[in-house]
Order: sequence, then C-alpha cells, then structure tokens
Amino acid sequence: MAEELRKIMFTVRKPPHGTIYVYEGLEVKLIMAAYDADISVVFMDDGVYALQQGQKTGDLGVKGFEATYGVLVDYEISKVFVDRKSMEDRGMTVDDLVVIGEDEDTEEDIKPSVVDAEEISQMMSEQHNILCF
Amino acid sequence: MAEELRKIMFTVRKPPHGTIYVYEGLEVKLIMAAYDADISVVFMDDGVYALQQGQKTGDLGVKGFEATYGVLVDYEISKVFVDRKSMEDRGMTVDDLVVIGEDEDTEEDIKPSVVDAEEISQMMSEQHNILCF
Amino acid sequence: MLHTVNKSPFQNTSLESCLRFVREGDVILLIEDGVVAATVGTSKADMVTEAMKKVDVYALDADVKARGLTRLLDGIKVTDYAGFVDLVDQHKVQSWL
Amino acid sequence: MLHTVNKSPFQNTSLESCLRFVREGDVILLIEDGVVAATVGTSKADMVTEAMKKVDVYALDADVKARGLTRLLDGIKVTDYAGFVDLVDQHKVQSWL
Amino acid sequence: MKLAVLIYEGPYNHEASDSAYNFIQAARKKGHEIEGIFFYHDGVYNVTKLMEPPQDDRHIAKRWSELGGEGIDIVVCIAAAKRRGIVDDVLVPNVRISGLGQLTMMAIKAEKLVVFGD
Amino acid sequence: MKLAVLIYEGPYNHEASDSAYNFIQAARKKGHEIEGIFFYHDGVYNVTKLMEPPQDDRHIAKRWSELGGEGIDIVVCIAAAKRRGIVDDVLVPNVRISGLGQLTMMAIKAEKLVVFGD
Repeated sequence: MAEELRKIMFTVRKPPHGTIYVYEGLEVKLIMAAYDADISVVFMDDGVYALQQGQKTGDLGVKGFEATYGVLVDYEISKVFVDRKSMEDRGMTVDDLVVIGEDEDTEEDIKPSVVDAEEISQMMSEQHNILCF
Repeated sequence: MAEELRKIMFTVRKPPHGTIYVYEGLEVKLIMAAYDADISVVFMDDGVYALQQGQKTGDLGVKGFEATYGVLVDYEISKVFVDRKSMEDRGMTVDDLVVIGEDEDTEEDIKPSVVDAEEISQMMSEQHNILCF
Repeated sequence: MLHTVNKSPFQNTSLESCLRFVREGDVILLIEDGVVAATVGTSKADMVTEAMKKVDVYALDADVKARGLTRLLDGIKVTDYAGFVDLVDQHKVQSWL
Repeated sequence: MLHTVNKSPFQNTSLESCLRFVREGDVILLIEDGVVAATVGTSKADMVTEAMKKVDVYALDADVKARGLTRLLDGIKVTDYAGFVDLVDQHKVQSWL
Repeated sequence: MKLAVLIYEGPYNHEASDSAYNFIQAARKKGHEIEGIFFYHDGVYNVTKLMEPPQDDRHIAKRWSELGGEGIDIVVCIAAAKRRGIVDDVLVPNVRISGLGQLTMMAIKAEKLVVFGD
Repeated sequence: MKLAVLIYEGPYNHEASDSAYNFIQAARKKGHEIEGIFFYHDGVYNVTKLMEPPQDDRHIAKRWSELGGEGIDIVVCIAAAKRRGIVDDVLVPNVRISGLGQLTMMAIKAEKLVVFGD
C-alpha cells in the first residue's frame, strides 16, 4: 500500500508501580511496534518516573519492567521524548534516565530526548490518534 | 456491657459520581449506624461535593443518592461535619448543602456543621478508628 | 486538538498539565469529576478564566447536573454527549486521564 | 496520629490536604506513589521540608527502591514494613487515600 | 467518522464505563460508525455475566452485550483479562477476548480514538 | 495489637493489594493479631480463583487464600461483590462473602484499622 504510515502517539503521565497503567501501557507499545505505524512515546508529568534508572521492585514482591525500556530502540521505538519541565519539577536530569538502546553505528547509548512543551504540542497535533497511560 | 462506645469516624474526601467510593462509603455508614458505636462523618476536600444540593444523575443513567443524606439524622448519624476551607475553596456556602434531617422539637432543618481544620484534627485524635472514602 | 479532562482540579493536577500544552484554537472538554472546574468562586476559577482567553472550555451537561452545579463561570460552554461527539469529529483527541 | 499518604504530590493534592490537618507530634508515612515527595530538588521539596519542622516524615523503603529514588531530603526517615507496623502500633491512623 | 473507544476502568467503580457508553450511544445516533470498543486494564471487568447489580440499577455488562449484538466489535484484552480472572466462561454474549493487536488495528483504522479511564 | 485491614482496590491494577499484603505479613511476623481483612469496592476482585497471572508473577488470590488457610478471617463485601460479579463459585478457598456488619465489627473490635486503596 502506498498509504502513508499512521502516526500514533503514546502519552505516559502516570507514575509507575502505584498502578498498572504504565506497565500495561508498555505492553501495548511493544505489540504495536510490530505493526506498520509511526510510533512516538512522550513521558510527561509523573510519567517521567517510569524512565528513572535503578528501579528495584524486589522488596515489593512485584516484577519490575525497567529493563524493557532498554530494548525500545531494538523494537524500533526510537521516537521517545520526555517533557523538560516535568523532569525539572521532579528534580530529575538526563543522567537519571534509563537507556533505551544503542546506536548501531557509534555503539553509543541512546536516551530519551528531552523536549519542551511547545514541541510536544506540535507533535500531538500531527498524530492520527493518541493513546494515554 | 458498661464499656464505653467506640468512636468511629468517616472521612469523605473524594468527589461523588466520578468513582463509587462516596456511594459505597454511604452504604457503610448506614449499616454501621445500626451498631453500638459513636459515629461521626467529616466531609473535606472534594468530599464536600457529596453534600451539594440538587444532584440530578438522570442524564448519566445512574442512580443518585443525594436523598439518602436527608435521612442521616433519622439513622442517628447526626455528627456530620464539613471542613470550612474545603467549602470556601470550592465557592460553596452552607446554602449549597443538603439537609440531613429535621430537629424533632423545633422541626427545623438540620444541616452539616461547618468546622475548622483544628477542630477536625482534634476530633480525629479522639477516634478509636477512622475509615476513609 | 480536543483535550478531555475528567478530574477535579482541587484534587488532581491534570487540568493544569493540560493547560501547559493547549494551543490557540484548541478546545478543552470537562467531563466526569472534571466539571467542578467550571464553577464560580473557587480557588481555581482564575486559572480557568485565564485559559478561556486562549481556548474554548466546554463542560458536559450530564456531569454538571449530576453534581448539582448551577453557578458556572462566564464563558463556559455547556454541551451534551451529542456535542461531545461533534467535538471529537472536529478535532484530534488527547484524554488527560 | 499517623497519616499515610500514597499519592504523588505532583499529581494529587492529598499530601497538601494532609498537611492542613497534622499537628505537632504527628507522623506522616509516605507509601506507594507518595514516596516521590521525599526526593530532593523538586517543586514540592520546600513544602515537605517545612512540614518536617512540625512532624516526622517517613518514606517506605520498598516503594523508594521500586522507583529508583536515591536522593532523599535531609530529615526523611526511611522505614520498612516492620517499621510501618510499629508506627501503626504507636498511633491512631488516618489514610489519606 | 469511524470511532474507536478504549475503556480502562471497571464497571460501577468508576464513571469511565458510563461515560463511554453514553458517548457511544450519542455517536451512533448521529450515524457514526464504531470501529470497535476495547477493554483494557480494569476495563476487562465490564463484561462479566456474573455481575448482579441491584434491580433498580443499570446492568452494565448487559448493556455492552446488547451493543455487541447490534454488530459492534467489542474486544477484551486477553493479557489484562487473564491476570484479573476474566475468562471465556464468564463473558456475556457478543464480546470476545483477543490480543493487543486488535487495539492496534483499531488505533490505526479508526479516524478518532477516545479513551475513558481514571 | 489487634489489626483490621481494609482493601479498596483490585489486584495488579493498583499497588494497594500488595502494600496491604506486605504490611500484614510484617505485622504477623511481629506477633500482632489480625482481627480481619475486608475487601470493599474493587478490592473484591482480589479473591477470584479465575485469575491466571503470568507464571513469573505473584498469584494474588492464592496469597490471600493461604492467609485465610492460616486462620485469618478474610471477608468480601457482598453488596460490592454482587455488582462486580464476584460470587461464591469463583472464590478461592478460605475467604468468605458477608455483609458490611462484618466490617463494622472489625472497626469496633480491632485496636487499629488501616485502609489501602486509591
């Protein structure tokens, strides 16, 4: 089909672990990555905590899922963005963020891209549909 | 038994209708009223919306429960309090509040009592147990 | 864009977050517990009034009535489910759950 | 009194509400998503630091670790479920759900 | 327009299910096509035939089943359903359990997608 | 002390169920008595035997059932359960469906009551 790829955005605004929204949301992304769609993911508000490095859920007795973020790029989900102000409000910097994959050529770690609200608004307006978690 | 009555407080902080917490919480109060306990109910934060007069849930297609508040005093739940600041922040006044019963002697309407945070803190500290909805 | 907001601004910051991302010409629809943001005399009224300079703010009638709210801010547009459908028809949608 | 708070202060106002009702000698225990309030450099850090002048603020270790939080505010007491039980044993409890 | 609707919360507990239902009915009345309804997270509880609400209350599972009977595709996420105990045996008629691929197809094929949840 | 624990949210979906479980286990280890555990609102979904979480995940209903087997009174609110489709047939062993009177008795008899929910 010559039809253009559909743009689908995921907005992640809930914190991880307190509810299952973030985790089950991640499952949707991994499945959707196998289909022909132009996927982007935006972490904003408490959703930025999903990207915090070093999550250890053992004492809670629940499975963690931080490692899965490390393979997002392998799943060809490379358009991963973080809202700058959400990070700043929470005292987080890029150093806190998980690695989502490795650059094939340079072998350098890939991290989510920090962007401003205007850029996110612009991207939102270009989507076919938006799913929120 | 000569034992003193147990003091049980209900704090209602969620708004009605968006979730079932307030409604199912009301069911607990009505049941508990039939037992030997010294019950009080405090509406604070968005819980004050539960006491707003004139709720019409017909267009939502769900049962309302505002009328049940009108019989609280009949159920011998007469210690009903509202946090003053929560009401003020929401632009509500005593006029907005539902009637919870009628004075047996004077036949005057009884409304929840508007109280300050300090008074609520004091009451909380005197409880045997507190249930929140 | 149509932004739906379903939480009370007194309890939850989703309306505030939404307002950081709305743009001229966007529309906000308050539904469920979100409709309390449409009332007068509240601590959040200025925020909503300010937002209405930039975007249209709708409140879902069925939810407004269910909560017994009668005094709405000047400029709030009240709509029903049919109007909700029209708004979805006219805009891309982001649900600020 | 022991006040348990289980929501992020960036998303929900339950910690703020709780702070209106705490009294000298009370204790706040941050659990679940509530533990993010214990971290440094945030827009809510001043509020929590101020609160610690009046009351002890605990954060539940298992929830802190689950979220990968390492930089906690000075004065935050970290405790485990056993400590949670002790706090319940020592105080009357209000859960700020 | 072709509409897809996602429902994230359980019946009675959260208004999401009622909002979605009222929205869908209004859309159908206007002649819009429903590409599909997808239940995710606690939304999967919406379609258990074991629910028995008070007689004067709405029967949420029956409502969805009736929509399904009128030809609307109603899908329950299998992964979300399994961990929550929603299995084929307890489903009301006219709804089906399937994978997240179905949600993907709805998101791609529907012109508009609306999410109801907490 | 004598403890009562209320759980308002469903399994997996919300951390409340895990928090409550971890808290109860810590209390028992310290020798405290559990007066009862009461499931209300969506909490009633915690004890359906139909749930089938992934094999490497905790089985929440089984955990509660085991606690019940060790003599702890685990009560599911009948009104909340009925509208949500939790009936005797789907309960794990060692838990029982009963009325809000049970919650009342727990609130009165337990020295401390802790609520876990959303």
